[in-house]
Amino acid sequence: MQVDQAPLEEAFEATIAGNDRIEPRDWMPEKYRQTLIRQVAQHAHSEIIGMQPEGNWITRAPSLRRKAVLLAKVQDEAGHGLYLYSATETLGISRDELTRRLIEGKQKYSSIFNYPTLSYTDVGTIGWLVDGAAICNQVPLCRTSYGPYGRAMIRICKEESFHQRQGYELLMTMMRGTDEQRAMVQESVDRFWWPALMMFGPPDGDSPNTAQSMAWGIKRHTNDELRQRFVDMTVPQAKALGVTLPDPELQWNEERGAHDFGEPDWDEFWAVVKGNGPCNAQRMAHRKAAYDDGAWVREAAMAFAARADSVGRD
Amino acid sequence: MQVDQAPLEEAFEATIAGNDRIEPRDWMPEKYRQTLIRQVAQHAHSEIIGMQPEGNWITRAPSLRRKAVLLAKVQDEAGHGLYLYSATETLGISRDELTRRLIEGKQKYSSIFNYPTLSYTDVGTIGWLVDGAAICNQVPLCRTSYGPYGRAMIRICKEESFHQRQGYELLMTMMRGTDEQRAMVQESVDRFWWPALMMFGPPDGDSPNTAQSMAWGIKRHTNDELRQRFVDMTVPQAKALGVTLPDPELQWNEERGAHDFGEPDWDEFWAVVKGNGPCNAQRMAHRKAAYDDGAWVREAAMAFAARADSVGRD
Amino acid sequence: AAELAQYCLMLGDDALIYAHRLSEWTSNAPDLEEDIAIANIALDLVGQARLLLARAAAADPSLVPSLPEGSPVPDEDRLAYFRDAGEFRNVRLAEVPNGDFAELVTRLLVLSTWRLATLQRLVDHPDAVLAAIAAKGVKELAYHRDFAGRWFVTLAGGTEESHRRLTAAMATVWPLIPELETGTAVERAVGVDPASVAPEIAVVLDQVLATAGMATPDAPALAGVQGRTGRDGMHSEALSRLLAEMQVVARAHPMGRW
Amino acid sequence: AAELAQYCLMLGDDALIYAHRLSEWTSNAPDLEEDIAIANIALDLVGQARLLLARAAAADPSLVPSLPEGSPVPDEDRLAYFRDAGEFRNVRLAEVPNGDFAELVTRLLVLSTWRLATLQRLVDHPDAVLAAIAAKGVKELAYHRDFAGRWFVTLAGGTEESHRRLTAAMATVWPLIPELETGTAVERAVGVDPASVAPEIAVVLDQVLATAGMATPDAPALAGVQGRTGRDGMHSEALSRLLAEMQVVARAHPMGRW
Repeated sequence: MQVDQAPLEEAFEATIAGNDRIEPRDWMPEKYRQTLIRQVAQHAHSEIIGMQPEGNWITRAPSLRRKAVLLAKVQDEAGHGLYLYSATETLGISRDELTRRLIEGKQKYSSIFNYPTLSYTDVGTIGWLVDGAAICNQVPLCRTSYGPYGRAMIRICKEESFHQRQGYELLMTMMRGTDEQRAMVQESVDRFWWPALMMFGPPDGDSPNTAQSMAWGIKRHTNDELRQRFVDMTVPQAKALGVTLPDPELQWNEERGAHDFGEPDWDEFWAVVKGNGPCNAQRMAHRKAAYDDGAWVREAAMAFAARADSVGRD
Repeated sequence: MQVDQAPLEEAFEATIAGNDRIEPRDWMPEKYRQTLIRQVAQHAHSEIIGMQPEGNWITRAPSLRRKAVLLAKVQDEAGHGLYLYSATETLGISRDELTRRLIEGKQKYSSIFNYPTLSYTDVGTIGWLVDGAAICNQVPLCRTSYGPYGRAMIRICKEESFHQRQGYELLMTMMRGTDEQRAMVQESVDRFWWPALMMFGPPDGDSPNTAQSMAWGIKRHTNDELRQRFVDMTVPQAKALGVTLPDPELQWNEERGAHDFGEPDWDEFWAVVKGNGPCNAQRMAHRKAAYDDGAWVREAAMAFAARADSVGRD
Repeated sequence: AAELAQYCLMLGDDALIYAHRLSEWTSNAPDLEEDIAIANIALDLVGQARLLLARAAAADPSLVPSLPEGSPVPDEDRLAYFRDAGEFRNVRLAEVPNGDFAELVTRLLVLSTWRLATLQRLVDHPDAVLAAIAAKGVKELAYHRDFAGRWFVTLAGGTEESHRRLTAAMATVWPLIPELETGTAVERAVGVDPASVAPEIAVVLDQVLATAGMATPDAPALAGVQGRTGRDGMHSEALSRLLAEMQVVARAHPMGRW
Repeated sequence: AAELAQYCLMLGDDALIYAHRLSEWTSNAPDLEEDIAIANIALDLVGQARLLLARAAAADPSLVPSLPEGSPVPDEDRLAYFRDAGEFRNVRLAEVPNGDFAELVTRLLVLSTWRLATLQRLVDHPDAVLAAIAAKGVKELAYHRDFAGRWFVTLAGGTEESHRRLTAAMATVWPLIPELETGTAVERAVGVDPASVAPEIAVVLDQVLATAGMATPDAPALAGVQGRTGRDGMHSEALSRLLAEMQVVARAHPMGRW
């Protein structure tokens, strides 16, 4: 029996047009739901996989203060993963199913986490550039059309910008340290600059989903708009820090009132997206091992809860 | 049907009395066989477990030369284990069965390997004191009454005395280094001196098996005789090295023409023998993990050999 | 003051070294909730370690390793990063390598029960700084113990597999308990005599074990070397490996700012 | 001379770093015979590393890290113990963490086939020292390859489990092969162009795989970072951890004698 969807669709479109939120109980087009599941899950997976590159340095943090800061940050990422999985669950899919899709390679996570962290400095650079880019991407998402996602983003953005300041502050402190430390900062920035620019996705011309996502209010700006915003925000920060950004084409364009900059290596981008980056296999193997190793614990907890439940009902 | 054992026993006793070798095909009393299995297996197990405390420092050896020396030494220990398991197999028991007895705690290994190695220096100290004590114990065993055991001991003793010189040379080199290195040598000697003395076993009065083993020519000297020999040999070496042995009672006794020395802590000795030393559980868990992890490889090799064999017979 | 410094070092090193083991769980826990909880516990312990090491340094500056003239490395980090294994004063239970989640739960149950009982008695310590650290720590430890206790009961009553693993974990942890209860002259002189908290720990553990339906393992103490254990600077082989990792970046930059 | 030094560093670092991974197997191999064989291979590679690092130091003393005045640490050890990860020139296949015995066999097969082919061509190198090192190494490598090849065939034709594990091992090792074959300007200028040995390696591996009845994995190359890989000093996350362990004692004693 076919229900007449026309009024439902009309209500949905009106909500979107009014910049109001769609809530879990509201009717929504199936493609909107699927697009959201894909996007929010990918965001959640990114938080979880993103724990690895920085987590790599927790046990080697060079001061107790930095160890505490880093532990707290990686913990926050787990927390973000948790909110985002919860938001995804409101779309009718379980966290366990989402984790399986991640592990089986059916859903993706942000490619930036497929680059290795090669020195402690990378913790600072990730905070500054990667969290910085993430914020540019995410601030507009606080106004995204799906309620639970937008509310999760508000909380996440607040914490991310705290992380970004901490990362920048680490680099700033190191720049006031030894020559060796300054060289480490520059080396790290050289490695992460281009991957950070790639975080905004392919050029608008190669981003087929952007238009629909913008129409639905899931996305608020194009990839290139956000990338430009990030560059303009970051250049003065780099200057204050005293590092060079590794792009000879980077310069202020008076006319545009914005920076011109070079083209990222899109072949590298697509290779990493397709699974062939330096750490894709390692990150997935790590996640899968943790998931598999934890299976007996999750089973024990379920068995225990089931028993307690049946006792409670007696 | 009872075979008349009298002539066999007579021949066995005559061989022992003549200081000749008993060979695998010769008749031997069952208790002699069992005593030998116990002793040779224990010796083999000691070589294998003994790979762990020194192996602990291979990846951290502070010079490439020392790394090569240590790798070669630990490899030699595996080789010794191999000869000794082969010697034990001539008594009618398989290496696999012996390994199982070790892992199940039914056969022992030298208690010295239940002490931890806490600095690279311990590699030198083990060479000097532990291999030194082992040599004192083992040189007489080259003349032991069971042929395969005696012959294995000849080869092993030659290599052990090479190891002992290498260990001593490492300590000597460190003593010519920094103050910190000299302190490390002293600290290590302080830790290993008493356990080395315990390697000769309990005082003769508490060693019930000694008499029978000596009668059978399996053992050639009592525990206390060997311990005295070791102390007399080691004191001048310690002096040449420039370290103090941690025993206030240690002094030359003109009358006896030998050193007097203090009593080891026999309570500690028995606790370690019973399995409660600082590393017993760790050593056994390591051995068991390696054995279990390797099971699929051994099975694959057997399956492959069986298949090759059946093809050969076709 | 020298004894107070030594005592703060003992409590600080317990926290620092066990926090390291806990932090190795990051991104490896059975589920996100546990990952977050374990990181939280590690974070609390790093916080306690910082305060305790700073107090130790203030009470006895001669303890603090010296670095090249002009090094900006603060005292807490000098103590954490520039001492060798033999200078650490933590109990061995804090340093032994991680096992599975059952081992985590069991070790955390024992260590947090012991530390909570100790800190509760230190709340009135004549040294106001130590007393304040203890007061803050008590709240944290109560949560750690609660987390461990709940999981202990869950694993005991979960599946056959979880019960088997918990039993195995107890067999590895229990031999290290006597070391916690033995105590040193320093602890008896300026801190809490571990022997005096042993009965309370026994009561708590008995209670948890009874709720979980687990039997107390009949395990002899893990021996030290010539009677010396962690508090005396005599550790397991694991500590020097742990420190090689923990200290590598800091030691490469004795003049570094972080 | 600077290029020759760089080249010796590449070959020396491959040997040094892979010897470290092999040495981690000590007391952990499936049986005594393999334990002995693996230690033997590690020993050969440590020997090669010593000669190659010494040659690198002699050819370009500016490569050798400086230590405090009067340090007795020899050049080979300064290069091994006092460089940071980014200064190592080994391929990443030498450094990635150990897996199971199938991974050992597969990695050793690939690395020894490649190194043997390379050293065979260096036997006539104009630098007499390098030529002599190569001549000695060729005999050693032939044994390494033989050991790996025999086990490869055995595991392939052993049990279902060993076949499954070997397949998995190949999936992790194969993506690192293209890096071996790419080569750098230095290799092309003063050594053996890896591209020129690639066909020979392919033939040998094809032969072993055919004998074993294993299919060549269809795996894309493991990417570097901005096109840079091990030879350029761009490594995996594993190398800095490996070095933290390998270098810890030596670095604690820059004036030490061993």
